[in-house]
Amino acid sequence: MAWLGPEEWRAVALSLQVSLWATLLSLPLGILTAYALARWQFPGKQLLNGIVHLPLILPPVATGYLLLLGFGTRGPIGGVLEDFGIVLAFRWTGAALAAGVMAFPLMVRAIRLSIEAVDPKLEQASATLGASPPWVFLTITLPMALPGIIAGAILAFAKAMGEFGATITFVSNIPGQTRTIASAIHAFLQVPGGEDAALRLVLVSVVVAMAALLLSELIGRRVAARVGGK
Amino acid sequence: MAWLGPEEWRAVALSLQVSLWATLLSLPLGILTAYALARWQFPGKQLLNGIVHLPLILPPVATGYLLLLGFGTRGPIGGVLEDFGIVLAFRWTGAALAAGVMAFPLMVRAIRLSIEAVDPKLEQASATLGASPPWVFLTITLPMALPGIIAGAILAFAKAMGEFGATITFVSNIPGQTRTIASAIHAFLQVPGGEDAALRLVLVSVVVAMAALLLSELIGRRVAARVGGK
Amino acid sequence: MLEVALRHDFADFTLDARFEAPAGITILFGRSGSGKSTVVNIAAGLLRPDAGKITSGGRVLLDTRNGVCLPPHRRRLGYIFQEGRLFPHLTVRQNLRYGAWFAPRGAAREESGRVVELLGIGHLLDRRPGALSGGEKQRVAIGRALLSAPQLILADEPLAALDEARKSGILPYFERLRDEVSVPILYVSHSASEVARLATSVVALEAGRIVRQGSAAEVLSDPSVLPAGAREAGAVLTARVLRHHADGLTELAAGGVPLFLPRLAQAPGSEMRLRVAAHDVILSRDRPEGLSALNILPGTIAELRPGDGPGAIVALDTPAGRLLARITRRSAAALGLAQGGSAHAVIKAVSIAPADIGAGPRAGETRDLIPE
Amino acid sequence: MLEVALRHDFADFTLDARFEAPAGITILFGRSGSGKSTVVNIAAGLLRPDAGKITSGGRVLLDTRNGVCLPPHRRRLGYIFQEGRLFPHLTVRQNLRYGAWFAPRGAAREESGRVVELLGIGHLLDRRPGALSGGEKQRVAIGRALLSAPQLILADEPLAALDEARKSGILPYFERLRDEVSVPILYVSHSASEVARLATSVVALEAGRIVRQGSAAEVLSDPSVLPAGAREAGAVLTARVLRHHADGLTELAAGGVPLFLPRLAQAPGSEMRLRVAAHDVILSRDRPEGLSALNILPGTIAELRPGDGPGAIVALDTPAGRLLARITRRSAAALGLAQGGSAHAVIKAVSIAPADIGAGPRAGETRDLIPE
Amino acid sequence: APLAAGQITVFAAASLATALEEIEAGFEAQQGHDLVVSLAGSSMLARQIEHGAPADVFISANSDWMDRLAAEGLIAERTRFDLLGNEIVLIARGGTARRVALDATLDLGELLNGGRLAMALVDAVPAGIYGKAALERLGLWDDIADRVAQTDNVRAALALVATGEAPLGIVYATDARAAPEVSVIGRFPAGNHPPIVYPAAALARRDTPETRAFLDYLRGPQARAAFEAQGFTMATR
Ligand SMILES: Nc1ncnc2c1ncn2[C@@H]1O[C@H](COP(=O)(O)OP(=O)(O)OP(=O)(O)O)[C@@H](O)[C@H]1O
Ligand SMILES: Nc1ncnc2c1ncn2[C@@H]1O[C@H](COP(=O)(O)OP(=O)(O)OP(=O)(O)O)[C@@H](O)[C@H]1O
Ligand code: MOO
Ligand SMILES: [Mg+2]
Ligand SMILES: [Mg+2]
Repeated sequence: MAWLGPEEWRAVALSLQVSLWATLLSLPLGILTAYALARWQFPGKQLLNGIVHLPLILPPVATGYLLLLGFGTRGPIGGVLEDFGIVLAFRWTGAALAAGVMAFPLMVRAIRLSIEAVDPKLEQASATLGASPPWVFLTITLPMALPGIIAGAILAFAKAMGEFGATITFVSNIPGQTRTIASAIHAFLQVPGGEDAALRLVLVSVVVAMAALLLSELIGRRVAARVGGK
Repeated sequence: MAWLGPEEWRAVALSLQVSLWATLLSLPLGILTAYALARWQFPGKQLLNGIVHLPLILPPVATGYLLLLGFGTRGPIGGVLEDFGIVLAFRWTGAALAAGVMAFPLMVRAIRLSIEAVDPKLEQASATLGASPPWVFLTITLPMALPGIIAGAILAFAKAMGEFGATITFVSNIPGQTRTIASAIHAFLQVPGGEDAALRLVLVSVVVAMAALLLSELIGRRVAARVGGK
Repeated sequence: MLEVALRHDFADFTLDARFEAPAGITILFGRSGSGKSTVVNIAAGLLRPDAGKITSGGRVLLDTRNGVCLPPHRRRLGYIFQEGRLFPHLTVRQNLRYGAWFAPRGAAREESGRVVELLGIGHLLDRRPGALSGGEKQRVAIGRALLSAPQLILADEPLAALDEARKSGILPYFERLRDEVSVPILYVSHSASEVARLATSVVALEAGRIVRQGSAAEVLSDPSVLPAGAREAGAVLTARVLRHHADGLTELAAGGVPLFLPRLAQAPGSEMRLRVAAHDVILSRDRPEGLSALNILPGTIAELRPGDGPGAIVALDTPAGRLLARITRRSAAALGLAQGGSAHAVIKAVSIAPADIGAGPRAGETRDLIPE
Repeated sequence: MLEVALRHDFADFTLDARFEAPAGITILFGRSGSGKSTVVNIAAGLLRPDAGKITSGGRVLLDTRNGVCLPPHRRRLGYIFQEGRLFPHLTVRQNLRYGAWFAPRGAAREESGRVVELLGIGHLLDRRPGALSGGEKQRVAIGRALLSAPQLILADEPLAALDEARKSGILPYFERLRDEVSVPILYVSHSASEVARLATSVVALEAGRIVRQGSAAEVLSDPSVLPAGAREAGAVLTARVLRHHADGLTELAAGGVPLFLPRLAQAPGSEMRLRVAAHDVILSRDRPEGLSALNILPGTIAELRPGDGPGAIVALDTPAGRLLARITRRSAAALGLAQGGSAHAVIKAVSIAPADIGAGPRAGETRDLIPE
Repeated sequence: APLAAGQITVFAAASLATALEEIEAGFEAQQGHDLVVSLAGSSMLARQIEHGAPADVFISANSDWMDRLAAEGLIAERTRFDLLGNEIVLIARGGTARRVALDATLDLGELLNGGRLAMALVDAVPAGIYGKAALERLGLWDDIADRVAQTDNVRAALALVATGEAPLGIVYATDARAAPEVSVIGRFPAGNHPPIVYPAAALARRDTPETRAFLDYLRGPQARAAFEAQGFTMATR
């Protein structure tokens, strides 16, 4: 595709990288959170549910600002992480964090529903066969909830591809480092005559996200058929 | 709460108004779309699914820009609407449209899942008792899917409360007309020293959205109990 | 009157059936997979057959040749499903009213108070289906179907999901339906007891084809068309309650002969149907003496049909009607039984299962209204 | 050996039970709601009782006084559920292996080939549960429980969801289990047939309390503890297959007396259990002649117990064992039956239901291995 | 964490995008350093710098944010200078619009004819702040205060006029040149509002030869050509 310049290609590649990592890294936490919300009763459950939904509710810029306060080099968490050599602020890793946080509620909702649909009687059966709770989870709950987990992950990926407000606020818009497709679109829209380039990038992100959605429908259907028997 | 000035209060009231209308007006279309995706087979189904998800995928500013092109006074749709006396540009109605569009994918996903969970056998039973398809839908499918519909609507409401990018692009930021909480937060964050005011508004939107979420869990549980029997 | 003629192909199953169902209960009888539900679902409009024609009381519901296929909601049905399929979000009362809502204005309809009373569900009206037992659910489902002012009632194994006790609680309601409701009822079953007690006429299906059609007595006496073979063979007798004795027995008159059964609920004068399973009948050459069995009926051997196992089916014409006895061929030989010879049937009072005793008009006869 | 002592209160139900289950099958028997599932779920660790102690082969599974309550996965169970509960995302093979995976290294375990063969599921190994029939599912569920190297097998109405044909296909597997597997099996049922065929010992529950405990023959002969009352009363005889006759009958020896039944599958020499339902037995003062019934056993009346209806239960000691007959009181009076008197029991060859005939060691005796 | 030697990261106000693109190419060719330009609103950039963003040079669209960073000691004061000046103008859609005199006699309300005046956020974004100040000075603000549609940034205000949603807008002269659909119908006299300046400075911890070289380059003739091509004026010190 000759119509994308090298800068744009870098943005596309970076977006894919950021979204992929955001999705993969948040998946375990997403599954754990969804499981806790679906199956456990504990004080503060509603609070956890609310916090998970926060990024959906807050203006993305506010979320980005909160991330900057917490995970920036001077933030309490960012400082600790930096001692371990993990720098998030103004790196693509930070873009992944921002995208992951913004996509988290969508992921958790989808996974929670699919976990709630797993029959607890099968989990009991597994326990009577000698499986301890973690094994019950790994061998029964997780595989049975797979269609929803995949759907949730791909939805999160699509959302991460489009995330902009929190990302630019938290990690700025540094070409090759944190300039994702969405940031690039935004930048192009600021420049006189940048509309064409912006449109091209919009197309790219639509195509990628649509492909992801289609894939999720397909995988979901196939896995559901397997889990449902046959 | 003396710590909010009259300007802020107006933003809060406007946000509630915009989100409420956005949710209520998009609900019928959301239910219809969810029903079509859940129960019908038609060519272009995947395309529809993709289009519904677009606002989730595109940077909000891009969505806002597309809305401006389509629904602005000069846009093809906006022009027609204006002939009917419906003006969206620079009005709170336009803010509601933007918020509704942005929240639409979340609403449709939740409702689709709950419609898919309604047993088609009950719908068949209803048909054998003389109910034509629209009546089957109204008397069986809709009430049985109610918990999911409520959850979807409240999620959409929460999302609408936080929407900013598309709103400001489409209807700009006119105090009292289109200046929602999210726009106000954004404006405060642009001025040195505006952090405190921004934080207060963040708190307000968190409280409202959390209350909505809690409500949705409660209603959902109560309705589910009713639908599930007892 | 329901007239059905159908042809339909599934991947490895072909249905090809033509039958008529008069007013009363027509039982579709056959083993699992014989196509019973397929017929009912086509009649309901839930499945469109490759070819066929269905008319109900003269109304054409389906006529593939002329491209007619009414959707379910325009067929004026009352479909009673195996699993009830009550609407969980509505109360029992709302479930019952549901069909009436959609019935045409002027439709002749059952009076809801009468139906509620008939089914004994008056105390359940304000509950939701989730709070009903399996048997109660099914009774409500019957009421719901009745109250939709149907011109055709369909019931697909409405009792299959219930245990014996609940089954026997509901069978009487179907008996009343048969006797008091004037629309044809197409009823799927694979239970000989249900056939014996309920059927006005029976259509026996086997692998998609109709292998036998007739009265309950005719069909049940032919082991070759019974899903479970000879074990289910039996006779259907009709008898009238004479009196209740002090020692807990009820005396019935069957064609002039007395029959003793453990106490029945029905009042003297009531018409009853009894299924006497062939394996519960002992034959004796002479009238036996000193036996604990109370019912000994003399008769003439109408037929002696050897089975494929060690057994044989003997048809004995008694004053009470034709009885079937399943005995071993060895016994038949030892007793020197032969067609035309005479023998006595020995039936224990307690060996007729309660499930096999029902109220109702003569088996195989046309309906005649009996007020209760 | 499993030792159970429990106390548990639900809102309006109290369970208070103490019993022991030796090797072999101990059947928990009782009507719906009597607390059977509650006992099994407590044994499985799925429910924690208010108070109680359970030991299995000396291992303490539960001891509320000392605060011991092993979680299910540490109880070394094989639980066979009514609905199978196979894992739908795993193949049959993977389902079968599932429990073995978690069993302790050194655990004595069944050889999987043998179990697969025992249950006849070799051809299903690569399918998924969704593609199995109800009966096949249940056989796999049994195999899965067996292969988890359990020290206690629990089965909660494992056959209740199956129809008669499938039930009779699976009962023999449980008979084999009882005879070939050395761990105790706690089996919930409310079917007299299952009790008769399977039970090494029976625990009869009624409203949360144990009302009777003993061998199948003892429990089944007492209508007062039977869920369905007198209709289920019957005797359990043990007999040995003598020979198969050319006319399709099988001759068995029961305490020296011959018994004729329609052809059985078992080889001559096999030990059998028969349940003879009390309502299928006719009594005669003198030896009757000219009857089609093949089995006529002389005996002495051990007991004559009037029931609450028109019936009475007569216990007759015959050479084949104690038989029960349910007859009307009117007949008892007419025949002048009295304790100590003699009478003959008349049993038709075909009236013993196939479901009531099973392979197995003497009812109520301790297990003794019979190779097949 | 400092970036690789020879790399200079510039945080610049978004309105400089086009000019900086040209300057980046020229500077890299001349000096051999790698220039990385991160564009966003000045407020966001400033806040990020407060939180440790790896910027070497900051070019703000107004003095306020630079002042704030200076107060926090984050910039090398000695390197700070006012780089550019700009004008704010009144624009309308179409090329044939008549010019108006921007003075106290102007009836903006009539010009708007019921429509909206598009401006950047008047209390938050520099272009909006300047525009509001100018209108206040002219005594026009109170009349049209409730007719103003405020946008996130200047470009969005420009877009509103370009698409015809708003008949008039107030934007930078530089932006107005970029949109062929709009034309300038009035220029606000410079004395009417605080001077529009774009200050530039190196960050305190990055006061290095490389950043100084870049700041010098910004003042040089090639940069001047690029800025002026976009309509900026060079700030006179
Ligand atoms: N949708 C379908 N596609 C393919 N084959 C079907 C379909 N529905 C039914 N069949 C086949 O048609 C045959 C008849 O099925 P049907 O459900 O009518 O039997 P039935 O007599 O009602 O059995 P049961 O007593 O088990 O309910 C079966 O062999 C079944 O496999
Ligand atoms: N979780 C519970 N809460 C309250 N009551 C319960 C609970 N579980 C069971 N019960 C009550 O305990 C009693 C015994 O129930 P249980 O399931 O053990 O009976 P069962 O003998 O297994 O019956 P069935 O043959 O119907 O399975 C019933 O009255 C039931 O209502
Ligand atoms: O150049 Mo700005 O900071 O977007 O007005
Ligand atoms: Mg069927
Ligand atoms: Mg139970």
